[in-house]
Amino acid sequence: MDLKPLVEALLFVTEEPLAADKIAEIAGAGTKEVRRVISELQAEYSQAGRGLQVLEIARGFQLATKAEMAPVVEKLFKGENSYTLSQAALETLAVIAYRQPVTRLDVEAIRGVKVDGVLETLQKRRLIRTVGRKAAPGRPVLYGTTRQFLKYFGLKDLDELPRPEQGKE
Amino acid sequence: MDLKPLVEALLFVTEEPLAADKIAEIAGAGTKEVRRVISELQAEYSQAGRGLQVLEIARGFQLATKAEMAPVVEKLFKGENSYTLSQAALETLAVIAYRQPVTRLDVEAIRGVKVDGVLETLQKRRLIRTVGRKAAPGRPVLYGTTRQFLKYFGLKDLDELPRPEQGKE
Amino acid sequence: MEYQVRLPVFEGPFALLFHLIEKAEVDIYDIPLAEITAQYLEHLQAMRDLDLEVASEFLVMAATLLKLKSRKLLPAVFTAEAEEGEALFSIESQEELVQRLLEYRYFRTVAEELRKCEQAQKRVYLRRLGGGTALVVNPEDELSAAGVTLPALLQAFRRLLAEQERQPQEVVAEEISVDKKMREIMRLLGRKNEGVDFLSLFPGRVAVHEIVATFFALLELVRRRKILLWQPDPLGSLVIMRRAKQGEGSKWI
Repeated sequence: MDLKPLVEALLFVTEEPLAADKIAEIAGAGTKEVRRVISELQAEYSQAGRGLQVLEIARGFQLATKAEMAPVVEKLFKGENSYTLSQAALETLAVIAYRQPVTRLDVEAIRGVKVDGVLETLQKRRLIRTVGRKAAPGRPVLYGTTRQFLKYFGLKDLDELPRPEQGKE
Repeated sequence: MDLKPLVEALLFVTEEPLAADKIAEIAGAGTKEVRRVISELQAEYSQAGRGLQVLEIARGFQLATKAEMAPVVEKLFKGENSYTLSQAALETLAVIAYRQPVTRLDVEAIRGVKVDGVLETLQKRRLIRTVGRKAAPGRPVLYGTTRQFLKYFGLKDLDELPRPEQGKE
Repeated sequence: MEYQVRLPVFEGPFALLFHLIEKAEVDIYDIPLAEITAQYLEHLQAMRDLDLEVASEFLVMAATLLKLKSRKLLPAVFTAEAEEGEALFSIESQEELVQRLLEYRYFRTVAEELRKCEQAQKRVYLRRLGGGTALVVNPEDELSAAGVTLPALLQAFRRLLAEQERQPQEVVAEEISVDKKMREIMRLLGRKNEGVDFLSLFPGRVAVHEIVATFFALLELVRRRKILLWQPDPLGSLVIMRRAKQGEGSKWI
């Protein structure tokens, strides 16, 4: 079968962004060819009359609505699906994103406040996860960001988050 | 803004089939115009190079993959969609769909077997629901089909139920 | 010597009866009751021989068949007799039996049609929305859908950091206050209609913490739809603008 409709169908149904080589594996085609087809689809969807786009995100591809459609899409959902991060959550997330893996105490040292509740919320939202335990007394849990974090901020991968090489303590 | 991309975006994001008048309301357009745009989209998607289709189902519209894509999409989901109804469930459902509203005893008389367990399963799967009580001794519960039933069988509405020419008493 | 006996499984007594009628190739309106009854009982016996549980419905039907058969032989004696309540079905005549069989057959045919619909629909997939907030689905997505410009924002940010790195700096572990940064940005934008250059938010020497706070403040303002990020040239610098009222402006992002 023709590759393009297959790729289109996969980009549509997938819950998570799909990497080109994963698509290639599923569709039984070459990664290079898949990339070519994705570019074609991107070009087609980018035309003015279309409401969707092929988004490259979190190291993969996925169909999404175009940003211009947001006001109308919002009306459909009337905010039921949406949430914004609280200030505390955002700040905590910033620390974890830039310092991962970190313990709760590390975060609290930087923010100067307790973060138990916030960590729980962020975990529920699947923006952070436990990534292991620190080799230190009490073996405290280490936190890091998730794939969902990348999706939430529209990042392809963590490298896209500016990582200051110095300035770390 | 142009109506077509908006309709396309809505048909994409919606979890439930969207009725044309609901789309019209959200997009701030006339229902007639929305219907015209949907027809256009249907024609465009029906072309050979496309992997998606505009499905008319359960009194609404929704984007979906084309049936020909199933073998590849299945690979992504690893056969998650493989659940099928048992013969007992299907026959029970047939009686309820064509005779609704019906009581449990009505169904049992037609099928010649007890159906308590099957009714429970069908209710759990949201394919049937209680729609009231019969004005008869014991006020037995009446059953009918749900919107999920239409979606499960890919039907536009109950009028679309297959009607065999012969065999009716 | 062992025999592997396989008995077909029937959904219910009507299904079994149907099978027997079809096998005998007789007209449903003219069932040879004695013959079919005998075969029906044989089947039940076979089930018992195989230690299969014979559901009560099958026994009720057996009784019904025997009753109808005997009525045929002795019509005058039995016609008026009231039957003990048979919960599932009470069939009083062969005509009635035929009607019930036809009705059952109708629903079995219909069930087959539904099976076809089911199979066809199984091949059609809808979009999976996972459990969480699907990025592309909700209003928040404007930010992610703005992914087109966000990488640009990040790139600019990275350049800025590279700049910072060339200059030694002392890190003060002060609390990041995104809130404060957001207020600062809005205050700055308040006075300017034409927008503010992205880089101007990051003056010469600031701690990484502050840059991070500014960065997240920008993200949050975009999310709250307070500001717009606009990149006039593909590789040029970003301009931050106070967001116009609903409707306008989304063309930028």
